[in-house]
Formats: sequence, structure tokens, C-alpha cells
Amino acid sequence: MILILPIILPLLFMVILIFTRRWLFFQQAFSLLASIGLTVLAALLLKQVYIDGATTLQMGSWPAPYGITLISDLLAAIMLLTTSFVAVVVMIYSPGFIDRERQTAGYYPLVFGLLMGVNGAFLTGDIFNMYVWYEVMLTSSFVLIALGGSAEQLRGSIKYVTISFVASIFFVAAIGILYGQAGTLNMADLAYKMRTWENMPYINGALMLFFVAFSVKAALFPFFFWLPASYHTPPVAITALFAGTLTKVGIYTMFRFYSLFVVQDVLFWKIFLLVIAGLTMSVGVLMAASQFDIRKILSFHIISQVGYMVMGLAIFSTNAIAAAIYFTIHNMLSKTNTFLAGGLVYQRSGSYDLKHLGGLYKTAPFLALLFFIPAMSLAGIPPLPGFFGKFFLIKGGFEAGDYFITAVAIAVGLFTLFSMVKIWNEAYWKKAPDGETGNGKVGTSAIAATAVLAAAVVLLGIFAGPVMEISQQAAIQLADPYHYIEAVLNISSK
Amino acid sequence: MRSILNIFVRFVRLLLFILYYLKELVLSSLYVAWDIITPTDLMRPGFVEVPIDLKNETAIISLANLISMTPGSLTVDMTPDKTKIYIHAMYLHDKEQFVKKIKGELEHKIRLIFE
Amino acid sequence: MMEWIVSILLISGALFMLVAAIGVVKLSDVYMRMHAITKAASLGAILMLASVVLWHPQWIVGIEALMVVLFVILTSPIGAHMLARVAYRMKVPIGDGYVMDELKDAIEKGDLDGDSENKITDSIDQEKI
Amino acid sequence: MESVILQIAARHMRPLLIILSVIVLYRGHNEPGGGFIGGLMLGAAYILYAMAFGVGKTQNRILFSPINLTALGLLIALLSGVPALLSGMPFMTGEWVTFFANSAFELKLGTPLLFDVGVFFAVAGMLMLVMFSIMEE
Amino acid sequence: MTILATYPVLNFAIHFSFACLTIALFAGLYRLLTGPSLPDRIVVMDLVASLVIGLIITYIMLTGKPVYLNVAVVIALLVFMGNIAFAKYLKRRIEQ
Amino acid sequence: MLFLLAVVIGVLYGSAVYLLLRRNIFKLVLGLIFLGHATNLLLFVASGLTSGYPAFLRNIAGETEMMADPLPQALILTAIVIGLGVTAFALVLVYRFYSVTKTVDLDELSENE
Amino acid sequence: MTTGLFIALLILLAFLAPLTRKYLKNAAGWLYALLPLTGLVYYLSLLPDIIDGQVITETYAWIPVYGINFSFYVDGLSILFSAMVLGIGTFILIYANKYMHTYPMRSRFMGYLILFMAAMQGIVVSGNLITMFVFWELTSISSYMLIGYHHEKPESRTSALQALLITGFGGLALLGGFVLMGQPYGSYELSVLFSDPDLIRSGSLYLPALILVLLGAFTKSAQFPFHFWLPGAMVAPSPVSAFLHSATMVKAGVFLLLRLNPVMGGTEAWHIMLTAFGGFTMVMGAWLSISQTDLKKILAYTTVSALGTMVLLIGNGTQYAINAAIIFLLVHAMYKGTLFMMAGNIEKMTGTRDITKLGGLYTYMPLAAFIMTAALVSMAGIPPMLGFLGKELMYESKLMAPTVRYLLLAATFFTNMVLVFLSLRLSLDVFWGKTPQYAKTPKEPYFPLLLGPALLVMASLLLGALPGLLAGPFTAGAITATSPLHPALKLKLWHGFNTVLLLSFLTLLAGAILYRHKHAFIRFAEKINLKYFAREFSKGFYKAQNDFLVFTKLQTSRIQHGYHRFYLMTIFVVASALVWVVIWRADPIMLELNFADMPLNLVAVLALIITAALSAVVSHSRVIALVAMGVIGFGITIIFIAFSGVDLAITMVMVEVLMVILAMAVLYHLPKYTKYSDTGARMRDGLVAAVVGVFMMVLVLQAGTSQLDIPISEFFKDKSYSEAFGRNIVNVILVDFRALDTLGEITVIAIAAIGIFSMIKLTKK
Ligand code: NA
Ligand code: NA
Repeated sequence: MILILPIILPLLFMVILIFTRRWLFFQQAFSLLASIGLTVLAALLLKQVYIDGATTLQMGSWPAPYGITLISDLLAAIMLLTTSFVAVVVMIYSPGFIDRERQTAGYYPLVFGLLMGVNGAFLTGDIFNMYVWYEVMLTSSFVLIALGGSAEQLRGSIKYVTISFVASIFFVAAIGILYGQAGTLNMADLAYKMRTWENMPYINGALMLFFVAFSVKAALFPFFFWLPASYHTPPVAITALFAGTLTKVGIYTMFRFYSLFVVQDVLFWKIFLLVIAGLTMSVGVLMAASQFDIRKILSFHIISQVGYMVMGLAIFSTNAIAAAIYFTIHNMLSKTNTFLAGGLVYQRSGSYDLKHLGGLYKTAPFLALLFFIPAMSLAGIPPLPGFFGKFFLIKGGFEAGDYFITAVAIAVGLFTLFSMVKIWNEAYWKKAPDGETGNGKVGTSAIAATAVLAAAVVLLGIFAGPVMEISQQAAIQLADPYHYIEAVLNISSK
Repeated sequence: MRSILNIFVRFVRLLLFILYYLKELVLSSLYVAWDIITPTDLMRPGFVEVPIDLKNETAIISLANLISMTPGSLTVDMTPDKTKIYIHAMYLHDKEQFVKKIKGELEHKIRLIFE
Repeated sequence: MMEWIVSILLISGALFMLVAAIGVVKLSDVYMRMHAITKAASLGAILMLASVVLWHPQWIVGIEALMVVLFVILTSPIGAHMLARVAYRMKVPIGDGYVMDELKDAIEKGDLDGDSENKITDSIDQEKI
Repeated sequence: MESVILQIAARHMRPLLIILSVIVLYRGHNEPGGGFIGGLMLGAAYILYAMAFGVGKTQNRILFSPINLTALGLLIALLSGVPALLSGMPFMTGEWVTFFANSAFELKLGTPLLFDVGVFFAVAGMLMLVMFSIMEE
Repeated sequence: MTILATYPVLNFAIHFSFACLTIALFAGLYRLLTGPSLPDRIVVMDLVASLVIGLIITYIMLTGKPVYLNVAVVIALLVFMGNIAFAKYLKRRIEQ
Repeated sequence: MLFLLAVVIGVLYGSAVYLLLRRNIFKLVLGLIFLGHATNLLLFVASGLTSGYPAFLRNIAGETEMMADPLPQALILTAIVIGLGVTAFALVLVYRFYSVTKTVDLDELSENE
Repeated sequence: MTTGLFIALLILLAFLAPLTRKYLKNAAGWLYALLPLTGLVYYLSLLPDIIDGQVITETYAWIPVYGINFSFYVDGLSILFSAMVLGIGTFILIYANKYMHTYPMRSRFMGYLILFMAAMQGIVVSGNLITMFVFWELTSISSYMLIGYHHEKPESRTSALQALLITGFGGLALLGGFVLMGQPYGSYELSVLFSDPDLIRSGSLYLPALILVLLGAFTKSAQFPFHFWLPGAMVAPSPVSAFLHSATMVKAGVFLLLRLNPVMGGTEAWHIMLTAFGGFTMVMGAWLSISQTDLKKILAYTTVSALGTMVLLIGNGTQYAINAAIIFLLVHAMYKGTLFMMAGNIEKMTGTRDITKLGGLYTYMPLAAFIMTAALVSMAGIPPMLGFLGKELMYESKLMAPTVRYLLLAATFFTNMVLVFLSLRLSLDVFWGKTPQYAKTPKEPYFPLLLGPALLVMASLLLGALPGLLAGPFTAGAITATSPLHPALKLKLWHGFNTVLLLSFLTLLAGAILYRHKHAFIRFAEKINLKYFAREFSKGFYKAQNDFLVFTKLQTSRIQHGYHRFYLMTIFVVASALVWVVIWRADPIMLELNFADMPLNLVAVLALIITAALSAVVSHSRVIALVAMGVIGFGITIIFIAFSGVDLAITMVMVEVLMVILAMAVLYHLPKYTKYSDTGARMRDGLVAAVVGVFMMVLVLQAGTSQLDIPISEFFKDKSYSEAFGRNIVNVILVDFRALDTLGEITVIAIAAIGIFSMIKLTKK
């Protein structure tokens, strides 16, 4: 029963927030409380799944595979919890950062729309339903990215909307081919059946179409163009929310699909994903190095780091998957945190451009610390979580004998460090070019949110042990698709 | 009682009108069809102004639409005060006769139904 | 017998539509072509619908067929009127052989540019839904 | 100044379309139609009206603002799933009530129909909102 | 479709209608491509709408499913709104 | 029949792609609409074609008459509606884009990257 | 317990220091120094237990699944290094607090310094490779903050960045190396590694692991070709140089080599690489130091040289060599720490550290002169200072080296000769000789600034004078830990007249001669100043960095070029290709086409759609395109009707009409089409479009004719009326069977509505 709540509660909140859209304070307070509530809910779900194994719910009481199945295994619950937490932080951050006009123009309802889509995508066990949640999520993000309508935002959102639309089209086309061939939409059912068919060229083709669609959402090479083109345009709170949620849904789905549906030509898929992962992480990090806008640097890094997650997926050993899951959690927190810290810089100095920034280390040491923690985490400096993520991945890569990709991952780490230090050197250490560092008012709530998240990042590193243990369990579930299939179809198949 | 009778009368008029209109429709359709299919050219097109005296809006729109639905005529415009209607006619051999047909037959029958 | 009636109705309706389409190709200017189109919708559709109603003599079919006819009569002329009106104003040229043009005078006099907004007489319009 | 003929037609068609949209909504469970088609029709009624009279006048004719109508639709759709929750079934399990059972007027009403009503309002609201927003400019 | 084997005349009528409507469709297409004015092209949509109603009716006769009539109702009811939109657009172009 | 439908789908996709590759922003949106149509059609065609048997039940349950697969139809309906929502948004976006930047040339989008 | 607690306290102190320093003022240094001093005493007190190879371990579980623990492993080597870190650290804190007295942000500086101390201490007592790595990286980060202390100066930032990148690179390699090392053991615990030292050496992962580990060690310890960051790091304040760049951080690499010697050492690869790189670095560092004039730069290059010496000795691996390495390590830490602190003092008192502008300082600061000279005596290897002992052992080990004995001997001789030369130069030229004009009159440095150097020099003297009593036991534990097979040698000052003594004497003589002809020698050194290894390396690094940036900029402009249509083109082309590859690999069944089944009526409709689509594409009029769109909509409606989709057809008509209206409403505001693209572009786009179109066509054609299973929708047909009470199955699916989809769908609609609403509302102003 708890499974449906992460989907319908955001919808309910969204409706309430639409009706009350003119009462700013209510919106702020309600959104914060609501997102905290969702986080608690997600935590409960995680606990339940951790104790009892994957849990399912048949919508409308129609049995699988006919009705829509909701299912949460550990991976879904972990993602749910992390996303909700990111949302809480962004909800704390927003009142002190986003201008009043945007806040009353539907910002809060849209955030819950986004969460509804994201949660739905995590929980659904039905391919078409997944598409629907994707659309809910994407449409919310379209609006959020265009909200405010500056020329820059509009430029970015046109690219974002178009490319996402094209990806959705691939998604639907794949569903069409899939249904025509297999006659089912239930993921477990399909996975089960796919293990009985000998040759299914078009299902495999559809799988690749799905993969392309998810790659666009996850911003993999060469499908990432929309991300750097649009992520730097909206207020940074929105970007932070996206950074913590959107691309990760693509990755999550890719994990899910890979685990369930890649049954033929596995070696090809592995090599293919390894190539994609390597290219994604290296191209992303190199492009980041050339940038001077904090948001752009961070945006390109999103791409690079998604590459790490795909690397874990491609290796697909329990350890590598667990590593990728941990890495994903870390990335959602740390990346959001860096964006939020970048926003503080902006509030203080009025710019995101490194060429115009400087001196913040001296004048705003606390803000500097708030950036330094997640930045070092992203750069993989121990004992912050980024280090463990990288370490686990390297370990997984070496164990699986995939030396080359692991070497690339290690090398990319250096460039990541370079970019983070570049921001630090320019924005914090350098003397401000025009002599003064700006004295903008930094929202208290914005600082508080960033601090909360930074603390969470540190804690994620310190408690890497327990988190990793859960990730390991999640990975074990994911590596064995029968766990999922049995939970949905109630058949024992081994 | 009187109003029920009134409604009944109007309904009968409506039925009669439909029959009349169908007859007109078929006849003029055949006429136009013949003109289109064969190489003959009987057309004398033009825009005609027809004054109308209907007051009820439903009646007015019915008139305008029925004019359009009848082959050979098409309502193009109407004055904002709803007193004049402009029709594109295909066969304006005789303007007087055309106006008379619209006013005397179509408008009159419509008024009988609506007013 | 019924088969024959239905068939004839169907064919005649289709033929009417065809004739209208030929009219759209052959007729000399845009106003004339609009004539053809509204007529294709009217008589052609009526005839064909009659065949459906006769072949499927059910209430619901009859009602739906009647609705089609009524809606065609209600809407098709409005569309044609709007287009003809704007076509004339954007000076789409008229063909040869026009015998009169009273619309031009009316437009030049400004008869058609008044304001009727305050003249809503019907009451159906007043309630909110 | 918009065409008088259009204005008259719009005035006549608005109630017609509204009634039809409700019929389409109601019939949807057994015949072609349903909430979405009905909603589009309801929206179309007001779009036509707005094309004839402008957005301002049209908005005066609506009880709910379009955005609230959309939200209302969502709320109804959402609430239609709740009875099931209350009786311990999964969300959106259909709950049906039969009136005049076994008679000629047997009438089955259920939460799926209510759900369709939600769809109806949401779609209509969205359509109006979109069109009014653009046409107002 | 086996029904039609028992009604050869109707069968012929249906296919004849299809043929007429098909030719009519191409006539409309010709107008869309040749114009010359914009209203000329726009009215093609009206023509096609009418022809689609005809086609729907023919399909009803062919398949024996009057349920398709619902589609015709909607076409009859709503397609003219497209014309109005075009007309409004053209009007604006005159005004500019 | 399948062959012809496949050709239509191919042409629609091709047209959509060509339109998407234009510089005019309006053509871009047109391309999106075409892409949506093409895909709905693909979904319809790829999941099997049944002529003349709409998915309506005439009698009480258990009727085993031949019938078109209703599921893809429901899916397409959903996809159409979603497509409508997104396209409407895209259209307004384009309109806003033009009114803010005063250009319809997509290549001018490149200036900020 | 104690070790963990101690490090925790150090870290705590690091965070407290910035908060408390401004209240404690001058007392701060003394107070802070109490903590490392306590630690020093504690570890020295362990010495008697440890000396014969005993080990104290502590373990705190961290990520037990992966064998990662906070483990501590205290043996003789740990104690030796702890003594250096904490001992010198104690003085440094006192020194730094005074030295930084006039500097801004000194509170933070003290914090970083203590943090660094904690990290360094952590490295030397780590009992787990990953624990060690954590501290290892922490030293890199804290040293980055310290080197960049003058962060408003560009050269400070670049030097800090350079140091961080190089040590960061090494760190990453080291991590890889550690992971590889842990693989055969399934553990990262040192105790596990030491329990089966041959496991890794005999495995196939040994060589890659070794190379990676050496990269880590070499970068940290400034071995060629990574040496150049160290002289660059001299932009840091002197306390940093004295602590990090002489006594501790740069020794981390050496520590690592010593620590891993039992498991990684002893192989040919180890021997060759360490000898080659260490030896070369040793000579190069010495040579480069000759022509420097900056006091700190001289010291930096001699440090590079000394580090090379240690690496060389460790690589040598013989009993004498290990002994020599350990002793020299201690010797070097003591004199170099002193020298750096003194260099800082001189700079502070005179305002310069250019030795050509210094001279005659003895008259102003005799005490300082004495201390510094004593340290230089140690550096020159003159008895009775500890340095003498180090040098003796060094020669001894070279004479016993397994290979290239005489080459190594010559190199060592040369290096030591240069050290003698520099010792002379730094003492005589700075404290005696001509007195230049000083900006302000120099005076004796303050007491806290001299305390550390003085005590270190005394200790050095003491250890050197009584080697068997003090230095011997002190280093024996470390030697045992490093090289369990070779027991520590008995140390004594006087070995009798032998080759080694002769060599020592010759070294002194040669150094003195060189000093006598110092101008010629310096000119000579400048002539062959190994440019390539000094300035050019650093320059090369910057150039590489710049080239890298240029490259990334170019690459970005190629990939993220901003042209939307090429993004789309890329996506379409790549997607088509990928899908095709997959299908092709799966061996598709090619199907025969059935052309017979084509109802003419539909053929016409399809032709209509195709024509309309093409005219929309080629049309120059938006109105025509929209009409065509409408026509296509009607065509699709007919297809839906022809194949039994009633609700679909209705929806399609309505949506199409509304879409046209909407598009018109938008067009209302847009300008006319302009022709933007040329014929070439059109051809290219047409080709892409055709490829995608044909691809989709074939896909549909192939996929549409095969089916692998019965659709699940049979269920819906059964249950639609009986259980969901609806005859319109499509609608029942929408509102019941798959109502969740529809709920999502109307949410999309609602969100789009909000979006449109807010977009119009917000930008109205
Ligand atoms: Na199929
Ligand atoms: Na729907």
C-alpha cells in the first residue's frame, strides 16, 4: 500500500499548491513539510524493502501482467529516498533564492509534478507506465527550465524540449515494436518470456531504441547535447534539483532494463556500454575543463559522472553494480550540493563567471567551505563519498578484469579534480578582478540548505559502510532478475 | 393550451419547410452539378446585398446557413446590425428575382417557424 | 429492394461529393470553389447518411446521422463564410464574368465595420457554465 | 470587429457543445467517447466562444478559472482512487454501486466513471488555459 | 466482410463510392498544391473533411459497424473551427 | 497493406526529420508534430492490424468475438494526449522565444554555448 | 585506541585552531604544540616494546564488506616517522605561530598545518592501505591549502595547483595500485599483507601494481620526472617548507616504499626502477641546486636530491642500504627542517633570501649563525654530526651494491661533494663575508623562531655523537620493520681507517676545492644547468596545461557547438545505426512482402498522406504546411477507422483541429518563413531524413509481421464487461485497467497548462 503513496501524494500536493498558488508563505512552508513527509515515507519504504525484500502492488487489483504493477526493490527505494532528500534540501533553499515571481508562478506545484514523475519511474513495473512517468517528469522539467522566460532560458529550453521529445518518441516507438512482438508491457512478464525465446531481433532492436531514449535522458555520449545547452539557464535551485534527479532516472531505468532484458548478445552490450561509458566520462570532463561559468563546469561534470555509473552497469558484477549505486547516491547529493553552493556564490557576487569572481575565500569562508566539501567529494578526495564511489568502481573494474575502462575512470578523476580546483582557485582564492567581491545578500535558508546537504555528503562518506551494505544488497537483487520476476509474477522459476 | 398548439403549428411548418428545402437543394444541386460537369457555362456570379427583417438570432443564423447550403449561393458577410446580408451568387441572371427568392421564400418560411 | 435503394443513395451521395471536388478543381475563383465544398458536405453527406440509416435501422444510428446532418448545416457555412469574408478582404481576385459586386461598396462605406457587441439579445448566453 | 455570423453561431454552439460533451463523457464507458474526448469538446466550446468574442468575455462566462478547473480535474481523478484505499484494496480498484438493479433502467455508477470526470475537467481546463493564454496576447 | 458476398449490388456501390471519394481526394490535393491563393488551399481541409465523412460512411457500409458514425459527428461539429482560426490569421495579415 | 503503411510511416518520419533539421523554429515544431503522428501510427501498425472489428463488447461477458486489440489503442490515446500537452507547450515556447529574441532562426540559439 | 584517539584529537585541534587562535594569540603555538609533544612522548615510550619487531594494532570497522577499516599498525617504522612528524611538528607549531604573527588569516593557516600533521601522522601509523590512502590524500589537500597560502598571488595559486595535480595524479595511481595489491589478499590490512609477502610478488598483478604504487610514491617524493613541483612549492611560507617539504610530506613517498618493502620490494623490477629514478633524481637535484641563489630554492633542490638518495638506497635493498636509508632519512629531516626554519628566519630578519644579497650576518645574529652552521655541518657529513653517520653508511652500501657499483659510488660522491660545497657556501657567504646594505638592521630572531632549530641541531649532535646509544635503538625498529631479513647494523662513529673514511675525506676535500673556485663552478653549472629538468619542466607543465585547455576548448566547440539541428542530426543518425547494428547481429528473419492485400481506397488515403507530408516539407508557406498537417490528420483518422480504432479516430480529429488552431494562434505572432538553408544543406538533410525514414519503414515492416506471444489484451476482452462494467474496452483500459497511465497523462496535461500559464504570465512584464 505504501507503494502508491510516493506517486499520489506529490500529485495531491501539486493540486493543493495549484489552488493556493497566490499564498507564497503557505507554498513555501507546505512544500517543505510535504517533501519532508515524502522523505520519511521513502525511508519507511526502504526499511520495509530491506527487511522483507521487493514489495509489489497491483494497481486497481488487476493481476500482473495485465494491470499495472508497482514494485520497489532496494534500488528503487534507495533512489526514492535520495531523490526525496534532495527535494527537501531544494525546498529549503528555494525561498531564499528564487525570486518571488517565479515562486508564485507555479514553481512549487511543478516541483511536486517532477517528483511524481520521478517516483513513478522508480516504482513502476510496466514499460508504458514508465513512459508516462517519464513524460510527467520531463514536462515538469520543461516548464521549470523555462520558468521565468529569459532569452537564455528560452534558448536552452527549446533544445531541451526538442531533444527530450525526440527521445520520448524513440521510447514510444520501442514500446510499439515491443508490444507487437511480445504482446506484453509488464517488465517482469517480458523479462520472463524473453528468457524463453531464442531469436528476437526486433525486441533487441527495441531494446536499443529504449537504450537511446534513456541515454538521452541520462545524458550519455553522444546524446547529451541538451544538458549543457540548458542546465545553466534556470535559477540554480532548479538546476540543482535536476542534477540530483533527472539524469539519474535515466540511469536507474537503464539499470533496470539491463538487468531484466539484456539476455542475448550480452558481450556486445557490455563492450558497447563500456565504450559509451568511457567516452561519456572523458568527453564530459574534458569539456568541463574548457568552461568558465560555474554552472557550465558543473553541468559538463554531470555528463562525465554519469559515465561512471554506466561503467558500473556495463561491468555488471555485484560489486560494480553496488559501486555504481553508491556512486549514484553520492553524485545526487554532491552534485546538487555544488550547484547550491554555486548559487550562493551568485547571490554573493552577482555572477557565475569565474572571470568576474574572486576573493570569496577571504570574505566568505563559510560559503567557501560549503563549496569545498562537495567539490572535493566530486573530485574523489577521501573520506568524502566521491572517493568511495570511485574506489568501489575501480575495485569492481579491476576485479572484473576491465582494466582499460578502469584506467580511464582513474584518469578522468584527475581532470575532475582539476575542474573543481579551477573553480576554487578562481572564485575563492583569486583576488576579485574589480577589487571587490560583491556584497549581495545571501539567503539564510539558502545557506542552511547548502549546509544541510554538505553535512549529508560528509555523513555519506563516514557511513559509507552501512550505505554500501545496502547498495550491495540492492546489487544482489539487481544482478538476479528472478528476484524481480518472482516478486511480480508470483512464480518460482528457478 | 394555446402555446402547445403554437408549438404544434410551428413543428408542422418546420416539416413542410424541410421538404421544401430538400426539394430546392436537390434541384439546385443538379443544376450546379450539370453546370460543373458539362462544358456549358451558365454562370453569372456576383456579390448581392439582401436586406433582412428577421430579429431572432436563431432565425438569422438559420437563414444565413441555409443560403450557404443551397447550391448557387453563399453567405459572405453580414452587417453588424444584422439588417443586411451579403451573398455570393453563382447565377445572378436577375438580381430582383434572386432577392425575391431569398426574402420571399426562404426568409418568410423561416420567420413563420421562429417568430 | 432495400439493397438497391441503399446502393443508389450511397452512390449518388458519393457522386455528389465527386462533383463538388471536380468543382473545386474546375471553378474559376475561390468564392465559387467554396460553394462547391459546402455543397459537397450537405447533399452528399445527407444522401450517404440516408443509406446508412436505412441499412442499419436503429434509433441510435438515426440520431447520430441526424446529428451529422445538423452539425454540417450548422458549421460548414460558418467556416465558408469566415474564409470567404477574409478572402474578399485580402483581395483574392474574383474571376471573369461577374455581373455585380455590392459587397465592395458596402466595405468601402464602412457598413461592415460597426460594433454589435452591445446587441446581444439572446438569453442563453447569460448564464455561466 | 469579428463577424456577426460567427458570434451568433458561437452563442448557439456553446451550450450545444457543452451538453454534447457531457453526453460523450457519460457514454464513454460503453460507446465511443469518454473523459478525454468530452473534455476536448468542452474546451472547444469555449475556444469557439473566445474566437468570436475574445478571451475577456469568455472568461466571464466560466465559473472556475481554467487553471483551477485543471487542478479540480486532477483532484477528482485522484479522489476516485481513494475509496479503494479506504476499503483496503490497492489504489484505483473500481468500486461500483448499482441502482435499479435488474430493471430496464439498471444504472451502474463506479469510481472509474468518477475518474473519467476528472479527466474531463483536467483536459477541458488545460485546453482553455492554453488557448486563452495565446489568444489573449 | 463475408456479409458483402450476399449483397453484390451493395458491394459494388460501396466500392464505387470508394472510387469516387478517392478521385475526389486527389482533386482536393490538386487544389492544395496549385492554390493559387491561401484561402484556396485552406478550403481543401474542408473538402477533405467532407470526403472523410463520406469515407467513414462507406466504411460503415463495408464493415457493418455504425459505431464509426461517432467520428463523423465530431468532424461535422468541429472542423470548421480550423477554418475560423485560419480566417483570423489571414485577417491579421491584412491588418498588418 | 502493411507495406504501404510502413511506407507512410517512413515518409512521416523522414518528413519529420527533415523539418527538424531546418533552421526555422516553426518548422521545428511542425517536425515534432509529425514525429508524434508517425510514432502513433507506428505503435498502431506494429501491434497488429484488425479491420472492421472495433473493440466494443455487445453482449455480456465471455463473448469471444473477433476484435481489434484494444490495448495499443489505449496506449496511443494516452500518447496522443501527452503529445498534445507537450506540443502545446512547445508552441507557446516558440512564441515566447520569438517575442523575446525577435528571431525565428534556430542557429541564433548557438550563441550562448 | 590510543593511536586512533590521538589522530582524532589532532583533527579536532585542526578545526579548533582557527576558532581559538585569535583569543590565544602568542600562546597559541605553545598550547597547540602540547598535543604533538604528548604524542611524541607516547610513541617514544613505546620504543622499547617495539624494537624487536613487535607491533601494536588497532582496528575500527568502517566498510567491513570491502575490507576497509580504520586500522592502525604501529611498528618501528611508524615510531621513527611519528617521532619526525610530531617532533618537528611540535617545533613547527611554535615557530609558525610566531613566524606568521604579522600575516593575515594565520588562524586558518594554523588549522591547516595541524590538519596536515594529523594526516601525515595518520599515514605513518595506518594499518590498512585504504586508511593510508585516506590520509595520503588528506596531506595533498592540506598541503594545497598551505602552498596556496598567498592565494591572491597568481604564482601561489599555480604552484599550489601544480603540486595538487601532480600529487593528485600520483594519488589516483596509488589508489589503483592499492586496489590491485588488495586483490589477491582480499584485504587491505597490512598485517594480512605481511603475513604472506610473496603472494603479490608472485602474482600477475605485481608489475602493474608496482608501477602504480611507484607513481604515487615518486610524485609525492618529487622524483624525476615529477620533481618540479617541489621548488615551485617554495612560494609557501617557510614553516610550510620546513615541515612539509623537508621533514614530512615529501617523505611520505619514501615512507610508502619502506612500508611496502617487505611485500613489494626485493624484485628486479623494484630494484631497477628505484635505482634508476632515485639515482638520477639524486644527481639532478644536486646539480640543479648549485646555481640557485634563492636560499629556499637551494634547499628545495637539495631536498629533491636527498629524496633521490633515499629512493636509491631503498631500491638497493641490501642491509647496508636499508640502514643507510633509514639513518639518512632521520639525518635529513633534522638538518633540513632546521635549515628551512633558519631560511625563514633570515628572510624575516633581512627581508630577502637571495644569498647574493646576504652576508656578514654573524655580527647581527650570532646564535642563528651557530645553529645554521651546525645544521650545515650535518648536511656536509662532518663528524660528529649525525650527517656524518648517514654519509658513511651511504658509501658503505654503495660499495656493497649488487650492480653498477662504481657508477652509483661516483654519483653518490658527486652528490655529497655538492652538498659540502653548498654547506660552505650557505654558511660562509651568508654569515661571514661582505656585508651588504640591509633595508633594516637585522637582529637575532625571536626565541620561538630559534627554539626548534636549536633543539634539532642539538639532537642531531647528540645522536651523532652517541650513535650506539641513541640513534641505534631509535632506528633499529624501523629497519627491522622495513627489512625483516636484515637486522640493524650496530652504529658507531668511528670505523677505523677504511675506504669509506677515505671517501668521506675526499668528499670534503673536493667540496672545499669547489668552494674555492665557486664562481667558475657556478658558471659551469649554469652552462649545463640541465635546463630541461628545471625550469623547462615546470614551464612544460604549464604549457601542457594551456595546450590542454586549448584542446578542450576546441573539442567543446566541435561537440557542443550550439547548432541545434546538428545535435538532432547526430542523435537520429547514431540511434538508427545502433538499432540497426543490434538487429543485424541478432540475425533477423527477412520477410517476403505481400503486395496483394491492398485495398484501393486505403491506397488513395495513404497517397494523400504522403503527398500532404511532402508538400508540408517543401512548402514555403506556413499556412500550406498547416493545412497539410490537417490533411495528414484526416488521413490518419481514416487509417484508424479502417483498422477498428474508433476512439482513436475521434481523438485524432479533435486533437488535429485543436493543434491547427493552436498553431495558427502562435503563427499569428511569428514572421513569415525566410529561406535560411542552401541547396547543399537541403540535400544533406534530405539524405539524413531519407535514411531515417527508410530505416523506420524497414523496421515497421519487419517487426509488424512477426509475433512471439499472444497479447495480454485477451484478458481485457474477458473482464471488461464482467468485472469493469464497460463495453468500450479502450475506455475501460483508460479508466480502470490502466488508470494509472491516464492519471499520469492528465498530470502531464496539467503541468503543461501551468507551464503555458506561467510562461505567458511571467514574461508579460
Ligand atoms: Na506484430
Ligand atoms: Na485519455
